[in-house]
Amino acid sequence: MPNFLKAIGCLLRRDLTVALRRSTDVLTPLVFFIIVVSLFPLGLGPEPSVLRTIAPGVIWVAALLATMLSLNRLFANDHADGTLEQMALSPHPLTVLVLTKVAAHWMLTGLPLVLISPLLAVQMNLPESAMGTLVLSLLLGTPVLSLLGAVGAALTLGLRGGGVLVSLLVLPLYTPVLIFGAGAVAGVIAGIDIEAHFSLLAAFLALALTLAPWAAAAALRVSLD
Amino acid sequence: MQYMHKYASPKFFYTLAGKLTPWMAALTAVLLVAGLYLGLFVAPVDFQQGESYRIMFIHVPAAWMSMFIYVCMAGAGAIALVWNVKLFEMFAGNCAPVGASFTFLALVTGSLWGKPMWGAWWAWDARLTSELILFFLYIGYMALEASIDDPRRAARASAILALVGVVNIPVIHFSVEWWNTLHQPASVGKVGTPSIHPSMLAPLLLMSLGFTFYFFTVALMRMRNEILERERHTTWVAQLLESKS
Amino acid sequence: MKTRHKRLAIIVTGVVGLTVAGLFVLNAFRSNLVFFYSPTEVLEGKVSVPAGKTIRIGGLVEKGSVQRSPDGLKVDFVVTDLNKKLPVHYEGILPDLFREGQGVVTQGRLQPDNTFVASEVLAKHDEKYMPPEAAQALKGGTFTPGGETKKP
Amino acid sequence: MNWSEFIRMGGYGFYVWSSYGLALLVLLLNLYLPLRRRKTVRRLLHEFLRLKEQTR
Amino acid sequence: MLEAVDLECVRGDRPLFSHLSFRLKPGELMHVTGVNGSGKTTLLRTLCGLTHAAAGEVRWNGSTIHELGDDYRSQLAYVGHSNGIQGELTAEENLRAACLGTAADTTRIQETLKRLGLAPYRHFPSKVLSQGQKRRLALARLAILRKSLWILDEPLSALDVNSVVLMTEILMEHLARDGLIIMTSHQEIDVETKTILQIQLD
Repeated sequence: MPNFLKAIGCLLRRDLTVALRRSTDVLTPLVFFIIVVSLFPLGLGPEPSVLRTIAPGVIWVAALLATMLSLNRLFANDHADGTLEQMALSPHPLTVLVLTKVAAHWMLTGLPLVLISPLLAVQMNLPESAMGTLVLSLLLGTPVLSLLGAVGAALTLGLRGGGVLVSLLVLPLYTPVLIFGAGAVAGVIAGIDIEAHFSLLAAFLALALTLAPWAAAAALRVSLD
Repeated sequence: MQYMHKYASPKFFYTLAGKLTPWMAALTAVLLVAGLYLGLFVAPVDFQQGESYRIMFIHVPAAWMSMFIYVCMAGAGAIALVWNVKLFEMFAGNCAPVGASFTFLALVTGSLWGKPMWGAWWAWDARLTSELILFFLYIGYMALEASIDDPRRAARASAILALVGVVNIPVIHFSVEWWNTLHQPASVGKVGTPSIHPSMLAPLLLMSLGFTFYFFTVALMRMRNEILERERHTTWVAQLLESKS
Repeated sequence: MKTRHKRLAIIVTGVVGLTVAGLFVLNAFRSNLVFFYSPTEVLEGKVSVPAGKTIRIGGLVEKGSVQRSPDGLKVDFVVTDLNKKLPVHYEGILPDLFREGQGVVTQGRLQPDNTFVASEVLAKHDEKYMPPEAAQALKGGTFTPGGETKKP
Repeated sequence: MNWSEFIRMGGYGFYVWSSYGLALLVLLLNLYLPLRRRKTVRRLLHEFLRLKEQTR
Repeated sequence: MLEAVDLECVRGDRPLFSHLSFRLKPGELMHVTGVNGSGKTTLLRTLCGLTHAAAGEVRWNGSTIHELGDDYRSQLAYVGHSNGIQGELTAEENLRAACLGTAADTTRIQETLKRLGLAPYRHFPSKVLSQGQKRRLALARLAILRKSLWILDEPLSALDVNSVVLMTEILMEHLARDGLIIMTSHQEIDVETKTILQIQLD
């Protein structure tokens, strides 16, 4: 169905254009990510072995928080100006449109985080051997963060105190990704086999890809009611 | 479906729940007293942990209930979402505070048990951590429900959240196998030979059953309040209140 | 696209997604996830432990290996997985369940001389709950837990 | 049956009894809250219906 | 043909209206009036399928709109209180995005913008437009999308006299093409048509 694919392309292009014209929105989470990670050496002292031990956890937690920060951009603007309403009334399945929006969101938040992470890894004295694992774990994990975040963002749409509420709803759901994402990096430093970690991260991604757009679309319909 | 709507009508349910509650409360009391008697006076001392294992009779049923109530909540939420039944919405919403308090109880008694047994008030093992996450999920559920003004919208939004969260329940269940941690593997769930002595299993099951009936009693009481409040525009509520006063 | 076809598409994607997730989980179970290492893994170099990194060692406290200092705060014992033995040194209060022959998880650093300095000792109690006389009987081989007691 | 022994719980009295006490507290609180709510709701509804009668 | 059967809408605990039934045939316009808070917007959103009705159902050509789902939405164009215009995008980009890839040929977009007096702003971001211009841009969607059922919530608000006349023309063209219109408006509308259904909510 070419119509259907055209719609996806059109929406993706629209979201990317809007975001690039508001470039501060895109840059804020990225800068936040860098600042948070840079604060840890200041708080803990620059001891390389200490930094190396905490690096996987710190970078992953910072990525979680940066994603949280960007979630309100996912639907809130479109909700405020009524575009979301129009999207819910379009003849295409809302689930697919939501998935497209999440993809755009990931390209503008998750992907930059992945790309900048080697720099932070150097800052935190992470051994070079762990660099690839860090990037790969973030590459598998950040889409899950965007997908689960979309459910939270859709549920809290237009509520007072939505920003704080969304972290309350979404952060507990992020824990498995955090455990296995940071665990993979820590594991490769300790020299153990981390195939299982990546396997589980991939399983989470498959599960989130299947269920989250559906839940987010249902939540959007409730929020628009 | 039409039968369901008829028997799930708030008016019918209000009277039914009113008749049922005292019996459920009595059953709860009997079960809990029997469980406490067997657990505190009859069950012998554990060969390893001494008397401290008696915390199990509170801790384990509370942990079971915390998960059971979450599943109930998600199930009722799903029914309410699909068939648009008001009664199940109310049931789901009223599960949350009771479930959260059982989760809290499981966490604190786990900590009180952990101190003498592991040497630490808290250990970051799989089960305790999952229970903590479950507690956060309950808090999030209640916060979301509280921040939406329209009760029907609130019920549907939080039902979706509960369904997303229920994916976490299997994570809790299998976390023992996944992480292979400090906490003991499940004692009763194992197929084949239960590794808990019958004299200790009996009070455990009685307490669990008592907690279950306690939960249903409290949920019915809460639902009756909510029905009255939400149906205040209807004539049957007016008639009911007039006949009472 | 007909509504019926759409429903079919939803079901198909759902099944495919869940199957893929399930396959990954199965794969994860096949390769094992570890929470702590055994003495064999550490001593035979199956895991490379960088010096100074905190790790967890799990195993049994070897019978007769526990030596306490006069003030009772310093303890030396041996953790074994019935294959290799790892001497552990610890300063601090031991949990009640710490017993010879019982499971234990210690957290600390491996020293260059293949001894272990623990910063924390956590007892790992097993899943059996039974009265002392039953445990006694179990050791004598006359009692098996659970329903089998009823057998003549 | 020795009561002081029973209270001592083999030295674990504090942990055991605080667990049971907390459980009792939680159970009673969960019972008390709906009972209080019931009173409030009834009072509110009487008021609501009375005012509705008057405005009619 | 759009039908409402025994429709009942509730906002919060407050019942808005109940037992509302009507039938709207092609070429007919329905004008919904009523005081503030009487449920005009809720009725319109219920007819779109955005809001759930507490009881009763909405039918399109005999099947309920929830059964039809996307098939119903492919016949429907809605302009609500919010214009649905993204301020960062230009007028043309906004219209293209509204079509989501279907039937967005450039000439038609240009013609429509010209007719509504928005052609000079074609390449400006929409945030520079005035309230009335934004409203016109939202209504331009109707002309582009070519749907048969138009549901319009206060389409004439913020429009000047000339625009109102222009809009009335567009509405009449749609009715002449056997389209259906449901709208709310505080102004009197002088649309000459076979039938105007008036519904008064209180």
